[in-house]
Amino acid sequence: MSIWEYANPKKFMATTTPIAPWALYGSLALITVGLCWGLFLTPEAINFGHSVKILFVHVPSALMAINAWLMMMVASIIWIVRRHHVSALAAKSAAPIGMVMTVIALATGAIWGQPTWGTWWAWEPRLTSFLILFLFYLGYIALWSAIEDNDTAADLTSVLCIVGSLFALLSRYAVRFWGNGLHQDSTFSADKETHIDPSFWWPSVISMGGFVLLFVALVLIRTNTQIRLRRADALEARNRRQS
Amino acid sequence: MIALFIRDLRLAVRAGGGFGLGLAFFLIVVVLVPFGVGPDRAVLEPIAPGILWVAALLSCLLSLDRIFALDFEDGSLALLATSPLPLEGAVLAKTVAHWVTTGLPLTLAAPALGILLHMKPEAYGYLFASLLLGTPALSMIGTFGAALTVGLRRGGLLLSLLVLPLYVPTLIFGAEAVRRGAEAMAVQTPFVMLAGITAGAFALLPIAAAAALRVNLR
Amino acid sequence: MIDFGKHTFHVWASYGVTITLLVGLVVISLRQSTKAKARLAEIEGKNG
Amino acid sequence: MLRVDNLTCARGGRPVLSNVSFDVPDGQALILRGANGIGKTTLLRTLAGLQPALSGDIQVDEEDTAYASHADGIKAQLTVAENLAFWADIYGTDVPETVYTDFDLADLRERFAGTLSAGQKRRLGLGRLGVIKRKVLFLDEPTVSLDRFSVKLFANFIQNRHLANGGIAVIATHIDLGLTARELDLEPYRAAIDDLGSSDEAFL
Repeated sequence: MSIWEYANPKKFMATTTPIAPWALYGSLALITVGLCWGLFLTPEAINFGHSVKILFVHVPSALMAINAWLMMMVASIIWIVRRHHVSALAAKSAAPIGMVMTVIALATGAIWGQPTWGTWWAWEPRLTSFLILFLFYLGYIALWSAIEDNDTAADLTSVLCIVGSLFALLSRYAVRFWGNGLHQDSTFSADKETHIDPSFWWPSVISMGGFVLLFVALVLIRTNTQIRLRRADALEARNRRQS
Repeated sequence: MIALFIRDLRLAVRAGGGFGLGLAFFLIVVVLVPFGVGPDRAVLEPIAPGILWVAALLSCLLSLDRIFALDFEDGSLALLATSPLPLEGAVLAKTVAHWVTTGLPLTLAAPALGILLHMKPEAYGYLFASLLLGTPALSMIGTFGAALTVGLRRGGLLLSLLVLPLYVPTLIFGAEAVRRGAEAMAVQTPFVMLAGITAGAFALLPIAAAAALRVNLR
Repeated sequence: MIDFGKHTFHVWASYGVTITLLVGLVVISLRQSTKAKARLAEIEGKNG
Repeated sequence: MLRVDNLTCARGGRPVLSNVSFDVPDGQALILRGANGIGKTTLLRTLAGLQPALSGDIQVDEEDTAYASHADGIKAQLTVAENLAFWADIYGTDVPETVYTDFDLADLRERFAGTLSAGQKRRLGLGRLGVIKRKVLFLDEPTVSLDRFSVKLFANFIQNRHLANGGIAVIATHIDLGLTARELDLEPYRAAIDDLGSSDEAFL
């Protein structure tokens, strides 16, 4: 049975509906364990003190914000090539999750940097590129809600997502180029390659796993919701025609 | 394609006030800034390139939704879609027409307005060059946004939301090129990137815009 | 409240923001899901 | 020759007409009849390539088709001559004098299209067909807002100028054009209520 079998909405819903709750509660458990472990059982970092604990939420949310958009881009390409409704609806469902992850990444990044920069917001290249990513998510979700016809909406949002991905990549480098241009090299950038010594390793892996699982679970739940709404609309339309 | 370009120019001149609309808005924005920021030279001079670029960007944004809306309503777009002229060609003609009526006048007027903002004398050449290179990209990206939102009610607001993030790279490299030029620093990178974005936009976006138009004409 | 040295506020603030946003997202998603299930069940019930 | 076999076309993701089949040899016209909303416009738009068919096949030389709907794409700020010249440039042809006589536009030549009456605008819209010289025409209610005399002009143009030179025309209209042409009633092709093929079907 090829993977495209799952493109059939009814089959997708049948197979994923039982899994979704497990994934959701599993992810919440993982996140709770990861964060508690990180909060209470890890020592102070050498020169950052306890603020290093913010990384346990900032790094996963930042990674998920970017991966959510990549997932939406892949789903958009699948929709344009193979016209599978599930992938279009999955992209539509993933957008709000990606946006929330971006907001979390922005907030925690700003809080993380506050002691170093002395202000709550600094136009630091990394944070600014998340701000731009947030605008991309906003535009994408707004386009979905502005179009009534489902297929047209799926097509146009897919085109926007693909073109947007190229410009998001471009913005990332433009912002890095522009950030240095300000001659104010931020002393510390919340860089994912920060060297994490062993005692921090486990909690961050667990919370990262939790975030990924949460994203998958929420995408499954929200996609099934979209499928149910589409099915309800289709049934209603048919009943109206038959009566 | 040339026929469509000439027709659009003629229509712009006769009906929509043509060159005036974008230019007037550009002037207003640039004149307003000192009232907001204060007339102090020390404040205005460093930010002059940025203001002129943001004002140019907003003026482009202003006239985007008229690119396809009129032709969509009176059926010309459907007739063009069924004509021998490929939609990609029509999109290109429309983009260049939009640039000539909006981007070009801005580029020519910007140095004059630089004086209002006490801009550094060295920056004028770079300002003109960066706008000349950058505004076509603004028109092309804007036309793509207009193709996405043609036919939608309240499309104008949505169009600005979609196009704004796409404008960021051009704005950054454009303004940066002028700023570095004014401080006699190396300007190759921003100019090369600016030209790269414009070239890339003209290569890729007509195809995406034509695809969006076909979807909206369905 | 457990003291995290001079960054106590920062740590709790970032965790607070994260948890409220995540919980909010989960709750909204679940509520939308149950609403959709109810609507679908009602329509499927109507025409057998 | 235009050949269509078991074409199914959709509107808003729903099939409206299914298994439509007909042939129109050169020099012939086909009049589409049917109640409003049956799908005449959808069929013509699908034939013209403006929207994809759900299934079925259309055999015609793409390069030689043209479409015209009641939204006739006339620019109010251009004169009649400029409007026609524009379409001539797009199609790579020139504006023959016969267009002005066929559609009684001679005295309106320099008038701005915005100042024309609905009937005159309609004649200008149809004048475009004379300019673009395309073999296969898909016309959606071309005679709307035309008076009796102008309808005669249009029928005359189609009969003597278009069909006589081996052209093909598929026309959706409610009135009798006085053309010697086959009529096709679309009622039997109306799509069944839950006909398959629509985008909703994947969810039912």
